[in-house]
Amino acid sequence: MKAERLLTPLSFLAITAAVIIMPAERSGWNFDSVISFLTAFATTVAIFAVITLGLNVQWGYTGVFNFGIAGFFMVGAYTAAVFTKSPAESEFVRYIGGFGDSLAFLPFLDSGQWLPFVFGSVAAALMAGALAFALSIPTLRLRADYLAISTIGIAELLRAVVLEERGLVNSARGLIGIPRPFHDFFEPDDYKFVYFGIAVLVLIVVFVAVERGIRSPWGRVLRALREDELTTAASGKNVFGFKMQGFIFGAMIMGIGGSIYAYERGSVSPDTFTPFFATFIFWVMLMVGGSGNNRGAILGAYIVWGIWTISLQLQGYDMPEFVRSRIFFVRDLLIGSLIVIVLLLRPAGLIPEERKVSLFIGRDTGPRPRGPTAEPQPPDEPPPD
Amino acid sequence: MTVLEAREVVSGYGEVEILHGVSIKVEEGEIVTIIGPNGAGKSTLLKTVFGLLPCKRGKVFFGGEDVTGKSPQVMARKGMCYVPQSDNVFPSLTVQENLEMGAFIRRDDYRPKIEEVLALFPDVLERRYTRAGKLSGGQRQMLALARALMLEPSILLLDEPSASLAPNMVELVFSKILDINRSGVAIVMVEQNARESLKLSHRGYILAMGQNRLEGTGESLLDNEEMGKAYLGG
Amino acid sequence: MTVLENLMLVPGEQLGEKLWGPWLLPFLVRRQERAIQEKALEVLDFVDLWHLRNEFAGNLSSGQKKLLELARTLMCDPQLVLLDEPGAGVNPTLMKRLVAAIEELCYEKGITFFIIEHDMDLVTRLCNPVIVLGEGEKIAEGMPEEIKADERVLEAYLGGQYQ
Amino acid sequence: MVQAIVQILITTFVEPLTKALRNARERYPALFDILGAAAIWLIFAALVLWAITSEAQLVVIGIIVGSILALGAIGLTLIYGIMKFANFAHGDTMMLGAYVAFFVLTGTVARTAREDTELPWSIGSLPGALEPIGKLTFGYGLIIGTLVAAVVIALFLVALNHLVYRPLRKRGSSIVVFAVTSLGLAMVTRALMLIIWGPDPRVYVSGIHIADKYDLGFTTITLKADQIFMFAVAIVLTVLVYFLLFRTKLGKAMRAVTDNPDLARVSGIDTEQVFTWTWVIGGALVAVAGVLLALQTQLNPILGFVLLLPLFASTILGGIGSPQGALAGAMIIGISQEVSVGIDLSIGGLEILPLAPAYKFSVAVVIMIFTLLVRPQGLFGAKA
Repeated sequence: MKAERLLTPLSFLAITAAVIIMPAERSGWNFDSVISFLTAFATTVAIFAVITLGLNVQWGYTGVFNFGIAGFFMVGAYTAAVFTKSPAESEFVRYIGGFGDSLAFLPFLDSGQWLPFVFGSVAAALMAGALAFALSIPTLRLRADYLAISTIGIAELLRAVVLEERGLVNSARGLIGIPRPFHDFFEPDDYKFVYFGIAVLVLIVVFVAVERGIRSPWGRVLRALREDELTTAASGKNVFGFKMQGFIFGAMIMGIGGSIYAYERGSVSPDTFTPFFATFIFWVMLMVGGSGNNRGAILGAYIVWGIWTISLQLQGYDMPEFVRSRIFFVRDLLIGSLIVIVLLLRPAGLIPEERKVSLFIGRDTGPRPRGPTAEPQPPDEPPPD
Repeated sequence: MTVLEAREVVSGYGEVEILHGVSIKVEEGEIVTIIGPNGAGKSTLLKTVFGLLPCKRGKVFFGGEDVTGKSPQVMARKGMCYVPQSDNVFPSLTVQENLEMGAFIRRDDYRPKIEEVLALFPDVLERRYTRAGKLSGGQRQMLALARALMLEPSILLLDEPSASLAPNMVELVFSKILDINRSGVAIVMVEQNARESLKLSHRGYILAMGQNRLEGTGESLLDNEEMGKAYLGG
Repeated sequence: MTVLENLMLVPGEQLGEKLWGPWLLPFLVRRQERAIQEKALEVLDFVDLWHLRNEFAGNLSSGQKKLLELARTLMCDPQLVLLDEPGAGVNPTLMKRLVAAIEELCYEKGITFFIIEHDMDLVTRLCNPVIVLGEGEKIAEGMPEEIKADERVLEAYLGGQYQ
Repeated sequence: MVQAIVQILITTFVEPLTKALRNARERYPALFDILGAAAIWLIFAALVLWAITSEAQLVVIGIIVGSILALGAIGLTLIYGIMKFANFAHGDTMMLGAYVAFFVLTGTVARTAREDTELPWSIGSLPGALEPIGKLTFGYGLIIGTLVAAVVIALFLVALNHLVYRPLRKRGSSIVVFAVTSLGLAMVTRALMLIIWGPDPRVYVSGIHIADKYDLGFTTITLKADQIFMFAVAIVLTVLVYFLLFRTKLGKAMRAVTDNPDLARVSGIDTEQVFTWTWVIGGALVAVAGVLLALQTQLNPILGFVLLLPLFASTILGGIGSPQGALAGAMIIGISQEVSVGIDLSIGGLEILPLAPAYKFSVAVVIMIFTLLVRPQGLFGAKA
């Protein structure tokens, strides 16, 4: 029992220690490089946590079994890239749109790129939402496993389109040179901290928005239909409508996550959005952290990305060539085994779902409306019939 | 000789307890009917006896042997068969294959037994190579009975054999049950149709609230003043 | 879902059920939530489930679930409540509570009840006009005492030849 | 705002449409059933007719691919029908089977990611093991390798069943947990292949394979002896599985468990034993399918996941739990995929759908989603 309770803080501490000590040791205890490593690490965690929050809305709260996260992630990243980049100039780089500079006709935008950044994220959210809307009509009524297979198929189909349609988004070569928000205002060395701030800000905004939504009557309906669609329908709720809203809301969050990913990297390429990397890892994050819990989703992103990063760090150590050359595959093995072990031994995740009723009222308010009854209530009923 | 005995059985689904100590006894060659209001725990009792639900307290004896907590496979091997209330045939298997599945655990040649069992149910025999999913409700019930007979059981547990059947079919099913019983098989059945079932039973039990309420011979229960109250009321 | 949440789910037209509600108008949503919660707690108190308000509904006994279902119907201020076998699978203690609750609602709040039940005790105690159905037809209608004396009713239940 | 728009969109477009569809489906269930099946069959028939006349070569390749897919899909459909969950690890297991055969044949493993090392002895060093049989490109060594792979994969899956799936089943986990677990196992399997054999593609027999020309009267096709072998193996194994399911006691028990697991248990069928046998049969079939696939294309760890979608498409199209359905579905998917490369839908000089080879697998996805919409129980599925 006690060991159970220690599991969450211990895993958190172990990961934290590893991501600090390993780069420190490798850089010869160079403090600056450790800090910049940690910043990059934390930025990625924040970005992936946003996407995991989107998945949590879909799976953890609405019960929609989406195996096509890669699709929404990719749509978000590409939309943001296309909206903020300047139009294609070279013959070798071809993509549609490129609206980034065309907004310069608005005088107040002339100085910097702060609006295009927000603009790109909003567009990413809208595009991902629109995709979810289009998908939900045929697929959302399907059984959970059919839905999973369909969404994974659609995500792959989208990736095939991106790869194959040369005029669309530069196919396999991807897009580079995506403008990074506020990049011109800061020293290149400091910029990583700024972007970390931006990522965390986005994460906080998304977290608050999701918490508010979930811990409200809206979320209550979602959780109700996740548990029992028939009874929820009997309470006069439009089950399909709410399911669709949850799916679209989650997809929009994934789109936002995709957009800040694109800004952070400065480039996007279809190689990133494979089912194994871009879908599976978010499921691992959510399952490890605990589905149905937003803090769990963030913790899961931290721990899983920590393991991912640490295993990459191992490459720098002195070790036999036959291990070193396979370090990437060992990492896949680790992540794959991790989810199987978690589902076998701790299916609720590190932080299980909370029993909070509503954000707008406390968990337990006030005395009994008609005052306490004469005799104290028995703790529980006698054996039920 | 007592074939089956359940002593103070406590059981239920998961945390919820439904039976709070029920005892029944079945002698060799008897028909015993268990009646009671909805939620009294009749079906739960059958499932617990057959090992489909864990028996939390109490004992089940079969042929003098303690079989508490044994799995359904073991029960079937020992000669106890169970016919669930609904979904009691394999719809995509033919009638013949359904019967073969009934004899799944038999190692010897069961083909003569199929002929023998089918002879008992002429209208199922006619449709021997049709898929069971295409049979009518009454025929399915017959097939389910036939399937349970494939193991030559010494006792048969029937969960509401007359449920959702047309009245003439009910009569037919009950007459078949009587036939089976005459061939020496003890029968325990749970029924809603109290009047008809008690008429053909040797003895009956009335359950309520997961406890024994009344017990006696079929006629005595039918005549009993309290019977009306117990069956109609909780 | 906890018992309390089960009840708070029921009222329709909640502002907070629109996703923008909790984001843009938190104060209004909060006020509405408080009102709904208050009502839910009152209803829970009424059916004597108040002490179980934070329990998961799945962990309740079947009798308590019946009470919860009754409570759910009360959340939308009904004029008429249909109950299908409220007495089935309810133990005597809970049954007393249920009967008391129905009586109070009926006589004090003026809610009409339409109950399908085969427990004669409960029927005699609660219902004024009783309709007896048998084999898809109405056999009798009247006050409980009349019904109990009715030949055909007795026959339909236990079979005339034994009476 | 957005939500309001979505709400309006739902109420004006989606709801009336789905409602009308649902009403129609409720009123004329038989009609919809027939229409759904007929639509799929008709589309397919038209496609085949058109394809045979114009692209006979592609159809033939499609049949070969279809027969390979069929072996994988039969295993998948059995597991899906009996264990009631979508096994996302099936494609990678298929590739693992191909690699095990490769290992048995050549004894090769990767020393580092790009360098190989060979074991001192392997089946390939037996006298004449690599000598081509007749016109085929491989010798009896590969056949031994395939048999060993079938056994190894069957044991591997049985071990996974005992270590992973059975505990999950005991806890009463949902299909979602099973699906995510199997996806995790898919990743583990792929990582194992990458660790042991490295990321580079491999072949069983290198060199140029000569194809024969066959004159069909209206057109000529080229076909390798290996491909005829693949088709024959697939058909023979499918027939064997059919006999197993419909003529043997175990097979009937498997169908019984697919129908109604609870009743099967009540009848005294040991369902855990049936599950084990299902993994054995599915594993053996998928290992053979993997070897055949590697003969047709190459050995490559990443192919496993790519195969998953056509496999699922075949399974769903044919109807879950139905082996003959899986065969028909796999043929339809295989032919459609291959023929799609030849499709050049140009209207009035405007190229609207230049189907590139990369869209091969998208064809499977589109067919699958269409099936789920029109006839979710598939072509051979009995239950609505």
